[in-house]
Amino acid sequence: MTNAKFRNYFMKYSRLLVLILLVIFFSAATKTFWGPGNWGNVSNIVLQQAPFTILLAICMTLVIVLKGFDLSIGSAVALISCAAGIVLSKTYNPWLAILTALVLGAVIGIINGILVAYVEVPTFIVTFSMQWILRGIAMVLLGGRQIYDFGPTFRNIFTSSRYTFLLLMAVIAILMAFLLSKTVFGREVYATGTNQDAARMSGIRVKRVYITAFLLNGLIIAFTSVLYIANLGTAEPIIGENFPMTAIAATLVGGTAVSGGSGKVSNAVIGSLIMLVLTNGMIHLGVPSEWQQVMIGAIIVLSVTAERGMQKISVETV
Amino acid sequence: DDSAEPAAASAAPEATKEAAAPEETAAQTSAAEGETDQDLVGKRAVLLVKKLSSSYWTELEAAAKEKCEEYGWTMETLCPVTADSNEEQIQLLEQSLLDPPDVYLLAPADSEGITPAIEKINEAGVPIINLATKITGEGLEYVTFVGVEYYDIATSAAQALVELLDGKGSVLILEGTTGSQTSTDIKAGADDVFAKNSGITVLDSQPANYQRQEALTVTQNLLQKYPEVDAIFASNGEMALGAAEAVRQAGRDGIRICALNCSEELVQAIADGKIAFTADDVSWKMGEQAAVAAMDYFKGVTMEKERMQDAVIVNEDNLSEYKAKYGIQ
Amino acid sequence: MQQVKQKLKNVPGLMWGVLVIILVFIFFAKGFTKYQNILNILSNTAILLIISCGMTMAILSKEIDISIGGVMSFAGLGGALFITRFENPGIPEIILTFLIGTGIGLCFGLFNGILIGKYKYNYWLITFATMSIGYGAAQVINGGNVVSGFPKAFRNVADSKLLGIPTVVWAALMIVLIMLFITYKTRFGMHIYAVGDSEQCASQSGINVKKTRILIYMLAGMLSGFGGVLLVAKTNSAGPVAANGYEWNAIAATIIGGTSFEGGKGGLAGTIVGALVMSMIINGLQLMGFSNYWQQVYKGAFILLIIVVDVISRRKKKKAVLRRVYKYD
Amino acid sequence: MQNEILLEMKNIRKEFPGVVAVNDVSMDIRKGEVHIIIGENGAGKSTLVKMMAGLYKIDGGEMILEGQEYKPANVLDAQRHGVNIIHQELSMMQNRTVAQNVFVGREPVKGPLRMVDNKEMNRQCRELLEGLGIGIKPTAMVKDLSIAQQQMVEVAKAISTENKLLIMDEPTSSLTQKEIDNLFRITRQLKAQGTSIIYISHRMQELMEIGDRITVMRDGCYVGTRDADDIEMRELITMMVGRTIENVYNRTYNEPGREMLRTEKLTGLRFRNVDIHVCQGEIVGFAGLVGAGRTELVKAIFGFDQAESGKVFLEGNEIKLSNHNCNRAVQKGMAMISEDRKTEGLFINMSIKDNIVQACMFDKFRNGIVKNDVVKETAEKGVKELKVATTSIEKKVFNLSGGNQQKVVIAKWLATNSKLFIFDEPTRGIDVGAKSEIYGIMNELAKNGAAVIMIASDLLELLGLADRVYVMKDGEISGEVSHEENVFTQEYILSLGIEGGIAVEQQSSPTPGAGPQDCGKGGEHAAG
Ligand SMILES: Nc1ncnc2c1ncn2[C@@H]1O[C@H](COP(=O)(O)OP(=O)(O)OP(=O)(O)O)[C@@H](O)[C@H]1O
Ligand SMILES: Nc1ncnc2c1ncn2[C@@H]1O[C@H](COP(=O)(O)OP(=O)(O)OP(=O)(O)O)[C@@H](O)[C@H]1O
Ligand SMILES: [Mg+2]
Ligand SMILES: [Mg+2]
Repeated sequence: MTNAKFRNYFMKYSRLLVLILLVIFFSAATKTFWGPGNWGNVSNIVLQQAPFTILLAICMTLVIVLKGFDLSIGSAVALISCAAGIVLSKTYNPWLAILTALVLGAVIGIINGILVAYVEVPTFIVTFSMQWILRGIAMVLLGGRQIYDFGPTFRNIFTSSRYTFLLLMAVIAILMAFLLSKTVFGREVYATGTNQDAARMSGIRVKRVYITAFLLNGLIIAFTSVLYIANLGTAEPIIGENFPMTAIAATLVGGTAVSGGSGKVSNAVIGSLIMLVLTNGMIHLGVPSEWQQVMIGAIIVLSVTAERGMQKISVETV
Repeated sequence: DDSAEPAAASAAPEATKEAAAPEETAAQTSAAEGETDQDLVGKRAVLLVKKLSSSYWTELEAAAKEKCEEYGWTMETLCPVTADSNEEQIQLLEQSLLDPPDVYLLAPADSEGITPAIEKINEAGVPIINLATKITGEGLEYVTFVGVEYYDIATSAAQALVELLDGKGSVLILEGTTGSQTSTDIKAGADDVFAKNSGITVLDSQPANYQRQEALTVTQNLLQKYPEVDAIFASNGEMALGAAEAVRQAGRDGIRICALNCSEELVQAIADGKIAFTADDVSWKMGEQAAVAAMDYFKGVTMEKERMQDAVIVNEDNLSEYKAKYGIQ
Repeated sequence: MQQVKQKLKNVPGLMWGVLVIILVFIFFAKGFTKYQNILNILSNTAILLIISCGMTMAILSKEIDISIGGVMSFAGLGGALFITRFENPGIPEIILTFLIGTGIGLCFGLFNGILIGKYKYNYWLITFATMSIGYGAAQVINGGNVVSGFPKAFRNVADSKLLGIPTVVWAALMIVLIMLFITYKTRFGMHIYAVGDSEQCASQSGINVKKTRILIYMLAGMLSGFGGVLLVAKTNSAGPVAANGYEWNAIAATIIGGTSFEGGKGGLAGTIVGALVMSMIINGLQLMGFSNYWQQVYKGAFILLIIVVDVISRRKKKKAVLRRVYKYD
Repeated sequence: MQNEILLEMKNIRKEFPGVVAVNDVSMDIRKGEVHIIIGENGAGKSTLVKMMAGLYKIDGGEMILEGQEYKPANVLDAQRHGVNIIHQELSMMQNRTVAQNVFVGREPVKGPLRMVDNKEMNRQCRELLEGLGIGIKPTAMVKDLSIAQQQMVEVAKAISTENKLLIMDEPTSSLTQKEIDNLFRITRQLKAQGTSIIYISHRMQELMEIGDRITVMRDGCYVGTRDADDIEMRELITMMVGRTIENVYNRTYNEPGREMLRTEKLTGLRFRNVDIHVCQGEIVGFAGLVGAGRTELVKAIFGFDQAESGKVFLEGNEIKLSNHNCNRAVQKGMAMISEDRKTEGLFINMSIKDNIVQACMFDKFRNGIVKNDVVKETAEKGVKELKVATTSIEKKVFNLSGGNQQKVVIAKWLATNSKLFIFDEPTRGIDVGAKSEIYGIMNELAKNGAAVIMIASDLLELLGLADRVYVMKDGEISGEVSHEENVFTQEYILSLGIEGGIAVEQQSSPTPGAGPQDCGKGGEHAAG
């Protein structure tokens, strides 16, 4: 393999390599990572936790490709899940609740999109403000209460099989991956994120791209909210304060650059898995809780450094 | 309880305020002597809470408000936008001092951290009824502390759990927000009880920040790590419910979960058998008693330094009472 | 001076928005214009302003330092642990405390700067990592516990008055003046803009881009460290997540102030306004007596409103510039 | 003094991943000479001079400056040695003032606090700009300047220091005659002061006018050096491209067909009451001074900027201005090769392939699903048609030479089925070979019935190619000339474009002896 080719491959799969190394490490270092029975902790990560983180990271990726941030995802989850919860508790009709969630998600997405595309407010400010507005409304709706009376059918739809979350997430991830890599819309998103003026000059309807992206974003968040309340069995306005950070971390660790125009669904998936394996693994390793955050920071720095080092070696020796 | 005179007593509040603001706590008796029952109406109280995003605090607020209204007082609530923010609490109090109320009912997020604000209130001479978290700063004055001892609640809950387990079994602990006073107290209380019972092994103790979502994932991990778990001690209701969900999903039915706090959802969960019992830290009672203490102060009743409330263990024995309280069938 | 004027001319839309909000508050928020309240606003802005200076430099250079909250927490706790060793700290000990905090900040800044500036690591990843390390380290050094209750002498640094103005405001004023001088009047300041506007141009013009970036992160780190200790002195408590949220608030203050992520655009003058807006909104809303929940809604809505007014007026202004007929002489 | 050697290059070599950009080049620069380097796009000219200026490290060989080994560590180091460069690609700080750009990195300071002395900086800058004869305010924001003005600011920046060697990498690519004359005046001044100048350009007629010696490069290799006085243009071109290019503007005029575009009283921010029409098969040129409003006009027609009033008709159908945008323009068959390829034409961090399909996706993939083989096919076709010099269509555009970047932009538009092509400075920074290819493409487009609008600052280009030329002045159309009229000359067009009607003081005809050789019809027209 030529030097350049090797480097390309390496760059492309380096994050996957990090993930694999982490999995190998934790498999060796702890007994409970794979066991006992039912794939042990791995099944927790893959079936219970990853679907949520990955969905959030996909939302974030979409916005980051467009050179923005979404700080409002946590609050949006809070508001949408509260609204859906209220509908559920009033009607016991899961489909109506899901519909409510999707409509609300779409509305939130479109409002964000209009503010970003037409009013041209930076995404950071839009979502920073929305973060307060949405959570505020969620609080107004529910105050300090929770809603947990969802009727007999709702939770069964999602929790009767332990694979449901994973499957639903996979469907959305595949759809989004397809949308981003194989459709005209996807190309428009990357073009707009790379160079907005050039995109406009090429006949791309930049404003529509923004609105569509935020709309999609809102829909995915709405869907995620439904999954969240199904999983938690409750809807409460305080959920998700750390979601933006979690999602940004997963996206970045997955290798998506914040400079816009690059980033893939697969990055989001790998990044989320890396973060989850790390946090889970450390609990299993018995790392004291205070140390866990330090370790996460250190491992990020280490893995970037290692990547650099490997790159250098690959340049010098191959 | 002596109920205050009804509406007739809307005597000029300004004047009342002047008269009712004693220079310092020591002067309370003499200051209060001149007051008639009439003067006790129309006072303005300010309640400072840590947050309003949990039923613990909304119940506390509602109870305090109800009592105040019963007395013919008005009550404003201050609450930081960022939950549990000491910094914002100080700012809120400083702002409220622009137009000082007759009495403060204060639940500080940090027992020492609130000091700068308390100093200013002391300076302004407004009486303070401290609730929930004790003000510990040096040289600070307050009328009385209405609260519960989390260490004690945790001990009684842990003790109840030990009894439930017949003195032996392995336990997981879910801690609250690292570094918060309540979390530290609860952890200490539980640890002490479990340490005394040699049959009990504490397998692990992890923080889940008082949040359900985090408790769910942390418990998922811990259940995976420990195939033999008999009970989970959760430092609040939210985490207990999260843990219950994780237990249900893992199909580990035998695990007993105990919680602190009380809410409609928790009571329902106990009724459904998802949670074994909870130690109600009676926030509503604190709210109510804070107002009562304020009234007592204005009346000139000699005040104890503390008015501690007892936690109530909610289990099958008294479940029906609680069900009635929340209107659960 | 002229440059400051020019900078102010660049933010007229922002000013309009701010003016509208101020008018709303003057009419509807009781006590908003009281001298004491204005002091409150200023003292609540002080720390945010200090750290926003660092953030502004980072954003001007087309990067972001999100490690700020973590560094503040860690530095604050470090300083707190140091000062609590003294019963009666004198001025040297207090200065040393601030030096320790600033030093911790400097170390983090240097680490960020070297990795990002020298080795060209992704600034998001690295500052995210240092943020994590900062919060984590703050938990580790004190077992996750909050340190509170500090000697009066130490607290006085932030929480007393000099010439009728809170000391924390003086501190912020001094730092802001220094930073204004650095960004607008020194070569280094010019180079921050150059690097942010076009790194290629900067390096082709012989600017040492690496050195500039390292300095930026160092300064941002130092300011965070200093701000962290000041926060401890002001709030009388030091917790492992005490400064959580400051990173986003600092970014928001910077962006509201007209500095854009594009780099090289905007400046500190705007950030001062931005930071004031942030605390003014919260203050005004509280004075208007909105419930906690609605405060959050309005906080977001007001920030959005100000920016929308700003953006629209900027667009008008841009057109006006283009319309000015060019005279070729 | 003319023969003293300032800088000697010995066996210089530079590699980039996959390409040898400069291969074993040896040459010397004498004191006080204007040394021209020419070569096709990608010949390695920029790379060579960047090594002199300390931007790239040499991979092999050595440089000797005034008898001493010269190994600049960075730009600053090179500047300390008296070597300065004006870059081919503009890299200005858009949001800073002109003065801040000129003095970036060496701002004058005053006082014990070493405060930046803005007043002094603006004063020095004003002097400098006045000396150059450009009336730009030192406090103007660079983003408000046109490309040409920005280029002059770059010149000002480079000559504001003491230089032994000043390198100008295509400084004139977007300048009009007035600035070029100015630049040459300054160049001669510098030369008289003993500064050596390396001058890179694709505008052949300039070389003869200003150059002392001419070095030709091809494919990274040194071909030869000639004295400017002894060489024929034709020979130079042959040295450059390895073959003879007979007729650069090989224009065949067609009978104008149906009217494609018409504007009535079109008014926008920087242009007023513009009435023009363009027919199928025509190439219509736009001449004018810098800032005349040509770019703004075509941007409004293309829907990139909003026009304020007036009417635009495309193929006889009125376009509603209120909801006109680029997307509609593209759908209706317009194409626009914009003047500023870096910010408006290209996705610099994307591959050639992704750039080329950007404008034709809507058309090629009507159901919204992208087929990769179609993308590849389109890109490969574009690359082949335009002879983009690249090893693969996956290569990032960022890595291409300027000329090849421009070809990618054109390829993007050729991939669409457009009927009206707007070329705004299409040959900026492009070598003769490629230029003639682009002229050929324009010709071909016109022949196949497309309408072509072309904005060019190089009047010879307009004269050589256009059927008709509109002249713009201060945002208004000040005249129209057809190739059939006998006033179809540089002088007449300039007179229309310049304040006060007939140009008198404007020295527009090339200096005798080095005038444009017959590079096609344009030359003939210019001559007579
Ligand atoms: N940074 C780079 N990385 C990789 N390849 C490069 C880089 N810079 C230039 N090249 C390649 O080196 C070769 C020479 O490029 P150079 O820019 O020196 O050409 P040039 O003669 O200046 O052309 P032009 O007239 O178009 O400006 C080209 O093939 C180009 O693609
Ligand atoms: N005096 C000026 N003030 C502000 N902006 C200007 C000025 N002159 C030109 N510009 C900007 O430069 C760009 C090109 O200007 P314009 O369309 O007027 O020139 P043009 O006739 O195309 O000339 P050229 O392309 O030769 O610069 C436009 O974006 C315009 O906004
Ligand atoms: Mg070049
Ligand atoms: Mg132009």
